[in-house]
Amino acid sequence: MMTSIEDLAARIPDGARVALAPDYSGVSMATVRALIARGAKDLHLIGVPSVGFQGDMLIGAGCVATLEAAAVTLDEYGPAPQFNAAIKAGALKMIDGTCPAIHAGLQAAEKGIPFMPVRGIVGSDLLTHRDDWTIGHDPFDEEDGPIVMVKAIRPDVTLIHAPLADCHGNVWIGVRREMMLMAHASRNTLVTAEEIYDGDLLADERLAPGTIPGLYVSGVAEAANGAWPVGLFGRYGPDDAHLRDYLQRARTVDGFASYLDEFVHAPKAAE
Amino acid sequence: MMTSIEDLAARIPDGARVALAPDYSGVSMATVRALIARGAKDLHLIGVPSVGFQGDMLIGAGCVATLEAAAVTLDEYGPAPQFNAAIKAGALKMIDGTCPAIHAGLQAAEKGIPFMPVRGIVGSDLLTHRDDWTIGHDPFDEEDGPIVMVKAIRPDVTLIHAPLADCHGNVWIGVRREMMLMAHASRNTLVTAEEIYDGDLLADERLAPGTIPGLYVSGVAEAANGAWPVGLFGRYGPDDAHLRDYLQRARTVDGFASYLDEFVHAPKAAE
Amino acid sequence: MSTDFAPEELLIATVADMLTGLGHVAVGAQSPIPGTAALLARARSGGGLRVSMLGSETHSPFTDGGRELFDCAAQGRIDAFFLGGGQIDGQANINLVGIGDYPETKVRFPGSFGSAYLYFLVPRVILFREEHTARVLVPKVDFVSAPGVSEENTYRKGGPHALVTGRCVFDFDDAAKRFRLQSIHPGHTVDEVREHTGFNFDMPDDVPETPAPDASTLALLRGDVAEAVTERYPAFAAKVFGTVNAA
Amino acid sequence: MSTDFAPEELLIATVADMLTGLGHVAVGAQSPIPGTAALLARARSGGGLRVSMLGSETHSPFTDGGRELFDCAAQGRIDAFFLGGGQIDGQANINLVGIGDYPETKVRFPGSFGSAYLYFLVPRVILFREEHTARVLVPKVDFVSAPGVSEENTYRKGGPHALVTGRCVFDFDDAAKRFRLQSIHPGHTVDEVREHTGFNFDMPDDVPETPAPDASTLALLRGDVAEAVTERYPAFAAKVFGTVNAA
Repeated sequence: MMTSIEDLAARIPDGARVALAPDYSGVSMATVRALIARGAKDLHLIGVPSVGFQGDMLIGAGCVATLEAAAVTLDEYGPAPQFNAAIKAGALKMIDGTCPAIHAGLQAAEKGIPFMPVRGIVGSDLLTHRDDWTIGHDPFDEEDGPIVMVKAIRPDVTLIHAPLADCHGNVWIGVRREMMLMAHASRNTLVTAEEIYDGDLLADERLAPGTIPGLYVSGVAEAANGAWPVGLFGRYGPDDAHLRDYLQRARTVDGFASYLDEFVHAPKAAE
Repeated sequence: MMTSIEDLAARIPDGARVALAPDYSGVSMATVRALIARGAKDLHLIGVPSVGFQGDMLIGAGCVATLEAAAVTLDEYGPAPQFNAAIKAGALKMIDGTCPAIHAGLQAAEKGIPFMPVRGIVGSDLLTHRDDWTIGHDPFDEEDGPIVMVKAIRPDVTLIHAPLADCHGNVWIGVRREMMLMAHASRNTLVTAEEIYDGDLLADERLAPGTIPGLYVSGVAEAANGAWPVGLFGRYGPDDAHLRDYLQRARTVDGFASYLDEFVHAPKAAE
Repeated sequence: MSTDFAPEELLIATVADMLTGLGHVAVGAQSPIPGTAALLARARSGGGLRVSMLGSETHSPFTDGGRELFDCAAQGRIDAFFLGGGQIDGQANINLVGIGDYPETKVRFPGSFGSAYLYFLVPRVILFREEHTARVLVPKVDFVSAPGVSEENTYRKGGPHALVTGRCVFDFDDAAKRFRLQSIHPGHTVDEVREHTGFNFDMPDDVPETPAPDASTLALLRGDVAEAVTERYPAFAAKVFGTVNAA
Repeated sequence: MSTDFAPEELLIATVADMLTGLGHVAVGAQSPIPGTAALLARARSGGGLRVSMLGSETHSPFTDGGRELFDCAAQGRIDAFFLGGGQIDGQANINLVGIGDYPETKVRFPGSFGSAYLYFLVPRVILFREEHTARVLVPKVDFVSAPGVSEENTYRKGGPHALVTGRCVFDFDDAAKRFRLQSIHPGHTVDEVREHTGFNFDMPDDVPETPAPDASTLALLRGDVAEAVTERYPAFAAKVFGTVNAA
């Protein structure tokens, strides 16, 4: 169960469908850097429901073929530069969704059902571009209008960062339960944790309710500050100066390359 | 928000669809006694997914018109005597279900969708007797076989007992999250709590993940030992001698009446 | 008198008035003015209004992960929400995806978020976009993230209530399926609104001025509300109210 | 030799053998023998087998409420489960609802629980019913809580693997859709099994005896496993192993 960050990155194969949490949840930037360092290719990222810096970096580094999300957002830092550049260059297949449909697709996978009805969406142009969404009807009320059905979303891997994990693979995520859903819906879940908890998270009645059982988890690596430069809920905020520097550099090809050199390749080479 | 057990019972009107937790979860026996004392009638109980002693007592006391559940079980104590007597007498409409279909129906209500697909069930005689279950198909795979669709289950009231609640209506249920689903799916949630927590349960990062937000809760009453004679997870076990006495008495009409006199009507009259 | 308050304070007070009497208002990420308006409405409600701010660690009441806001809306437990748009058109369609012929967008926006859903399920959706230009308020959006109106047999419990911009307030007329100019902010004119609005809209003969916040509203706003908003939007609170986050 | 172990110990060892090599076994409520068998299989697996016991506060790995077991099974994460039945018939249909013409049942059982679902989704479902009588093992159940076999186009990832009773072990033959007598417990006979079984079944010419648990199995069972089972089933553990719950 316990392994290294590099091993986690090695266990996300090229072409894998990888579920990622948004920046306000648990973001394993440590593993994202290791994925870039190993030259991951053709990933299909699934933002649950959006992606932030990790998406922008992976896209810029050429690791991503497809991105499925309700949004790509760096929140107050403004538009995502490498995402926008890739869209402009036609270098990225974007599957635009909406938050509740992504949650519903994952819940369908969680329940092992092929699809799930979702409210709203009818009349949105999103629907026209999705062959994994369709219009159906309530079988109990013929009079009822159209209802959208979304196909189950079953990621190969969920990659997240959490405040605590134990050696049994139990992972404490507190109230950030989109990560619970992701773990249930995915074949494998790989986790970096701020701290390794000495004991069994499921044995503490106050920790267990916020814990993903080890049953769903296939690898855990310790990574203090593993969400940096993004923040981790309840632990630390984003590194504002670093992110502004990233934003500045990521506007150009050379600037982005210099960022990767400094923060991805150089630390790796120095090991 | 804070009120009395009698007021909770008064806020469950005759004919209400009431969701109840199983005996290993959070059972508000204190309110069940108050419901019997106030002479509640025509209740439609929904076991999530089964009911135990509270169901047997309410049925025996004549409070129940309809019971929807995957099972009625007193676990190791044996068959539920008043339930069995009511079935034999044709005095109870029983809607037989299966655990995951009850959860799915509540999840449909939680999501505001009219129905939810559920695996399995095809070929079970349960299906023949349910007009709120039907067979459908996966719209994304015409080749796929039949799949059962269950109609949303939206209870009027969820009635539960929990270890902790605060004055904002936040209710700590730990890992017993069927009660979270019940609260989300129901119009109102009424709660007795072992203890009133002095503070805000949502403000503690270790308590919040196991907490039903006050948003869903319409009334809380303090009830120390409120699950008695049934147990409460993590707090106390069942009162074995008392339950065996109940089982003995509940085999006969007179015995059951003497039980109610002693434990429901007499304490009420003594107030 | 119109110099006694900041433009943001007018917008906050205007939006807050639209929340009077409601039970639960949710506010999305990156919404300092709607968020502050919700907190102001809460302060005036005497405990009657619940405010859920996404991305806030102290104002979020949710414990079921990212899906809970959406489930909660579908349960009918959220009375008002705010949406914006890179483009908004005269039928209240909103575009959060991009300009140009999708998927080959010339300008890409972040994405639709939950708009395609919440617009249908929250009874009172207030469109808020401070930038009031013909670039934003267009005759027809290039991509409908979420439609302003739906056919009659569509399950739709909510939709556009009003559009608040830096220049004016539009009401949305459900029957006519058009915006109607309700008031113009102090210092702005009908002609200016017309010039910077790409879609046609209705208007009364005499368009009133958006009411200025009164003294007690401003006092509340600059006191308790400013303090409450500082946790979530420190930069905004510092700029508008001069507050400093003690945390 | 057959007097060296209790009848329950034979059943436990027999069921445990059916769990060899699996990754995750779940055990429902009120299942002391299957539960003990799962704990024995876990003890022998060298950490390879995970056991989830419903209603146990120390052996349950679930944190998503009552639905998680079912979701987990549908995800393909549970390899074996146990079902019983007030009636079980020769096509492995099980009846947990009642005897008679439903809904006017003459004898009412507790209800179907999750059987109508788990029987389809868990690859190896072991039917366990200690009472082996013609009252239980019937030609055709009065009510099908969960069918033993399904039509070909049915989504079915699992089904009956074996039926273990107090007298014998039946395998289920998927192709023939019938039970086949696999072994008879020491002290019992084929004629006796035939007499007390209401349905027809196949059998080899020579029916072997159910293997007795060996010394190392009994040692493990009476040691660590007995201790582990005492938390969940104190009365059962005390009766079979003479253990006392220290808690």
